[in-house]
Amino acid sequence: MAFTSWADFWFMGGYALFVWLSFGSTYLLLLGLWWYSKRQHKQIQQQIRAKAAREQRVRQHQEREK
Amino acid sequence: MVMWRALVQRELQLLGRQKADWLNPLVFFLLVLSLFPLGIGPEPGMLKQIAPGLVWIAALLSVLLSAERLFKDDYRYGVIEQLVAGRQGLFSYVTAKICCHWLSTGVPLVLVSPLIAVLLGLDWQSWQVLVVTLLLGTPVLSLLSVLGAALTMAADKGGILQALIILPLYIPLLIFASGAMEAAATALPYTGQLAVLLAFLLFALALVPLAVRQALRMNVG
Amino acid sequence: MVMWRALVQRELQLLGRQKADWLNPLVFFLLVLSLFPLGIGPEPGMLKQIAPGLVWIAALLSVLLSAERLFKDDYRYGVIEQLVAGRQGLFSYVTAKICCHWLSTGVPLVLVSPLIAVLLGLDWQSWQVLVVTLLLGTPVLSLLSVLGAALTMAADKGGILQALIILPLYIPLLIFASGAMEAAATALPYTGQLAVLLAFLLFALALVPLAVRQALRMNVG
Amino acid sequence: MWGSMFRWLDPYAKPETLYHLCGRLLPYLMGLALFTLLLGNIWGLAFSPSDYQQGDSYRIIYIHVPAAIWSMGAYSSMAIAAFIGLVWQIRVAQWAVLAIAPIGAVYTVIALLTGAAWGKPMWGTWWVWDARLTSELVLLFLYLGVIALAGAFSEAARGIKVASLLAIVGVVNLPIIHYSVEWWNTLHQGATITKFAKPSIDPSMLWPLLISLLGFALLLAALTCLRLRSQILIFEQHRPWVRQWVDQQQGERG
Amino acid sequence: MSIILAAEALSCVRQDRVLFENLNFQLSAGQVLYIQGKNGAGKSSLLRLLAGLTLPEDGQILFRGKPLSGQSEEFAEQLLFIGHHSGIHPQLTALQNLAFWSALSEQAVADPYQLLGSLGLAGLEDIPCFMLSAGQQRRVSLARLWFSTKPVWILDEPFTSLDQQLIATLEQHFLQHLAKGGLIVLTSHQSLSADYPALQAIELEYRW
Amino acid sequence: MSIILAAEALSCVRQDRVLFENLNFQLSAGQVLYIQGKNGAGKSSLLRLLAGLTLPEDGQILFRGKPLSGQSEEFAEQLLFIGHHSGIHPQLTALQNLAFWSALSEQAVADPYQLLGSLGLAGLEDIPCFMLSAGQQRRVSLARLWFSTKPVWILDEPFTSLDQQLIATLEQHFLQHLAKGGLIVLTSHQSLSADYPALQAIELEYRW
Ligand code: HEM
Ligand SMILES: Nc1ncnc2c1ncn2[C@@H]1O[C@H](COP(=O)(O)OP(=O)(O)OP(=O)(O)O)[C@@H](O)[C@H]1O
Ligand SMILES: Nc1ncnc2c1ncn2[C@@H]1O[C@H](COP(=O)(O)OP(=O)(O)OP(=O)(O)O)[C@@H](O)[C@H]1O
Ligand SMILES: [Mg+2]
Ligand SMILES: [Mg+2]
Repeated sequence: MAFTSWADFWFMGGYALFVWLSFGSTYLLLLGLWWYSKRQHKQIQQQIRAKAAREQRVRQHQEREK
Repeated sequence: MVMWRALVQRELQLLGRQKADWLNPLVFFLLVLSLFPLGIGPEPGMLKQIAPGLVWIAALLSVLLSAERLFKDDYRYGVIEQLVAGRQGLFSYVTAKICCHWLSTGVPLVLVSPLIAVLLGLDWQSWQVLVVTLLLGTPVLSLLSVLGAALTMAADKGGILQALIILPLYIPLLIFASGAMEAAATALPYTGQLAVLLAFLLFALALVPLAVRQALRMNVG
Repeated sequence: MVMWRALVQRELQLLGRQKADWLNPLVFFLLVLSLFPLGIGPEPGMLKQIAPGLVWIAALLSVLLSAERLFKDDYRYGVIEQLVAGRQGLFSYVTAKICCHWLSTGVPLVLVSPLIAVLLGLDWQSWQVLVVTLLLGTPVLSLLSVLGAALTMAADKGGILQALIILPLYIPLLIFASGAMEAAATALPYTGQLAVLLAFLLFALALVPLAVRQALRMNVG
Repeated sequence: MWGSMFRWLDPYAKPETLYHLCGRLLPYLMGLALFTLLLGNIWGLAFSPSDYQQGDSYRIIYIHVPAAIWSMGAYSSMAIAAFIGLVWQIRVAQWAVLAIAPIGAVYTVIALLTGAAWGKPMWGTWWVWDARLTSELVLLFLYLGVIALAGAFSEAARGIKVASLLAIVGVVNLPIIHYSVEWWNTLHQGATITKFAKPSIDPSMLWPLLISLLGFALLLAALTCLRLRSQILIFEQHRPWVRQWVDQQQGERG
Repeated sequence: MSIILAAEALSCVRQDRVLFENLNFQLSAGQVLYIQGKNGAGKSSLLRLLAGLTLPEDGQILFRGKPLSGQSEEFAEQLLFIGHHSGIHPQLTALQNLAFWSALSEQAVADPYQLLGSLGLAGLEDIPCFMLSAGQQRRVSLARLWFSTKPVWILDEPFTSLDQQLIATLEQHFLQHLAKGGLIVLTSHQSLSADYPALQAIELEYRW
Repeated sequence: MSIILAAEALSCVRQDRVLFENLNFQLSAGQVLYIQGKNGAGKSSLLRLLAGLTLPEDGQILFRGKPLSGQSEEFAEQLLFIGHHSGIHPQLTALQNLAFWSALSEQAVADPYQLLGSLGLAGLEDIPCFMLSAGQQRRVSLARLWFSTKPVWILDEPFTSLDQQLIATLEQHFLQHLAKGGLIVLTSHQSLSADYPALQAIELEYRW
């Protein structure tokens, strides 16, 4: 352990702003990317389901026309 | 009013589909700004000194270029032709176009202005003046660019003809806007320049939509 | 060779009919250059100092914008589609396009360079270097711009997407070209920068036409 | 010859196989990535000694350097995928381009942000227009260009191909970033760890850095797996197996 | 029956070439004017004149007995013009294009899905139009005819790219419009197959 | 007679929608393939596949018995493709457009004035094409068929905008091409009226 106390650790030898800004924004960005990619994957599955449902509707529509 | 709402909605739908139409000018603006330190050399003192001019020239170019395609598609696919034949909707169509153009190019420039301030090393006071000049000036830029786009709609010569027509009209704007920022940087009063910008804005607001409508009619006839 | 001659001839006919295609970039170049003294303030000392960068940024923007429409018409009217289906003429078509683009934008810039020297107060020596860098650099600008135009041909997003894509690739060119001019202005040796420019040119000349052909094919497929 | 050399890869180039392979690899990769990343960063933040010159601000190195190096690494892998996709017409390689681009862009933003946050205490300014910094910014623009170009087309498949071409052309920027510190005299640090023969850094600082480097690499792989799955679904959505799989997913969830 | 649209001694010049001279006709409610002629005879030019997009070289157009020039606004309010170009923005979906035109003509579309479905575009309502085939795009453009209440229709080659079935549907719709007192001016290189109650045909000659 | 162009189990997907599946045909010299179908059935998509502009989702195209993918250059040399768009630059004159296409296909036009004259464009040879009417532009584009020596023609709705007389001329020219051992693939919504020696018709169904 390079620091004597938690306060010391958070203080980072006077560079707290820069160090925590860097680490904070990095993890925020990475989490954001992870969340975005996950959501995209889910949305695509939803779209595929919606499309299948729509095709079914159109087919029913056409059969009724006939 | 209902009609106008529907027209604005259509423009917003188009902007939603063609995100590049408003994202790209923004990125272009930032790119042009970052070209200067590369080409001119990165000494902060000099950069700070020429920053007002740079920001305004870059803003002008990006708004100008983004307007270029504004009417092209509608013209090519016969929308404008049919609008002119039907008359009554034309004016609403023009004002909707102008509003949405400003929303999609002027407003984003104002929003990224803090970033510009960091890149070019502007101080707090200069940034405030920058925001005010952008708020007053970008609507004028939009109005003039839309006029240029309408005039060159059928000419099919690309954005550069439009630039030639409109740039001379931009020059007074450029002078007063960068003048205000320079004055602020040297702690001189700058309300005079801002008043002039405001006058430009009101004047353009009154005349340009009519001129645009006329330009569209002529281009179809 | 006969085919290539006929293709070049067609491009020249198009340039003859659409004079704006080569006149406008030139005027745009001069206009942008004259915006700077207006926006930045006309002190000669500062202008001279930033002149190399300015000239190159203006050249870059005008070549870039002039390339935008290069393939649009041919694409829209189905020419490229049919060329790709027929294969063998495509490469000649690409090289003819590139040549004529340089002839119509790069060469005029070199020709007006004395005027620029007067406008920005360059001395004899700097002007010479300017001409050499323009001669070496504008072909690279043309090559890259044509590549940008080919990539974005079917994208239907206007010139700004092309700018976004190609500007990053221009940056090395900008740095070395304005570097050479700055070195000359301060009486330092500048052959190193010129050699790098030459290397860029040869590299681009070897690769870009192939990439353009590929881009056209993909845009149709 | 090329054909036979890569024959063993063929089954993995089949979208369905690859989709399920990625799905199976994902948890392991993600777990490993998180573990190494946290290990390296906590070690670096709390346990390694502070620098005699830079004090504790040097700890930014544990994200700055991995992010910077892998922003370039991601670009190279994207360009390689693009090349394979275009030359041998392997579609999954083309899709990988779009999978990697946003990750690379985020890594680049991280490198820029952390660099800026490090530059303020060290050089007294958030940003200077020096060659290393500028070329890294250009890398960001290249990523954005690839993403924008891919999205600019009506037919997504066409957009990907064109964007792949751009990705390949943009490779010229990589050596510029890497050698910028040698070619121009800049503020930015020269090579310290990449000089393998004689690293000019203390081992107690080096170990956490290497572990963080590994962490960022694993994270890149994990995110690529995740995003590639989405791409496969997008481009294969008319296939029966996709329909079946999606239905099955819904069925399992109830 | 009163005459709604009439031409008096109309002539048209393009590129210093006289396309037609001294053209006269009179159209009242329920009538079709079918303009024929070879390629380049001047059919489209005539339609653009009638729609008020260009001015005639000589002669005049009368709307309800008075010259068009004095009442172009009133005429425009009664007019639906579709030229060679479809007036469809390719980036917008069929629904969005319909909404645009219905807002401009201030005529609401009761059920756009149903309308598009009846034109054979079921399932393609919310796809950008550039992804439609040539004929499908044309169908979106013509959908306007189904909700428009304007009496005067001027249509330049409305049958281009359409398949036989849709041409038949369209002609049935023409008949309905005429029965309601509408009036149609159209050109086509294909012959009309429905049974029009009052059809005037004008054959323009290709003059050089 | 040997088979020149053939399709084996061809299928095409657009927007995740299967347009056609398992399509087979065989074409030898002197034959016409006439593709019919409703708007949006996939006719244009099929022609673009055959022209090598896009790749089929499944199945393959055979040229002289061998898969197209291995010999696309050879095939392209034998091919003349005209799609929905005419391939005419509107800023160039008819003559200049002809010169461009003849240079590209390395086939000289003996007397372009005479050729354009015979297509009814006498006097319009040196006017920029955007000043021509819709049908006249189409004629300039089709002029290529008169000097081309390529055996395989792929034409998407060649009759659009043409008047009846030119359609007849064009069909006569088709017959000549077939008699010389050529091969034509075309789509049209108008029925063919000439008497073709060997006509294969394919009807694509609109599937949704
Ligand atoms: C916005 C500012 C900065 C940017 C864009 C940036 C960018 C980069 C890049 C791209 C690399 C990877 C180079 C390679 O692998 O070839 C790198 C490495 C590195 N950076 Fe930065 N940097 C920035 C600021 C800083 C600052 C302020 C420091 C420290 C004072 C720093 C220290 C380092 C170190 C030590 C390395 C590792 C060098 C090596 O071993 O190769 N950077 N940086
Ligand atoms: N650029 C495109 N992108 C995506 N889908 C398309 C595109 N063009 C056409 N399609 C789809 O493919 C289907 C077939 O189109 P295609 O152009 O082949 O039809 P077609 O038979 O030629 O019709 P038409 O008679 O109207 O010309 C259409 O239903 C359309 O939805
Ligand atoms: N934009 C234009 N500028 C100048 N002249 C034109 C223009 N458009 C057409 N013309 C000329 O006017 C004549 C008539 O054109 P128009 O488009 O009216 O013919 P059309 O009867 O509609 O033919 P088509 O059946 O081919 O559509 C043409 O011969 C052409 O030379
Ligand atoms: Mg016409
Ligand atoms: Mg079609």
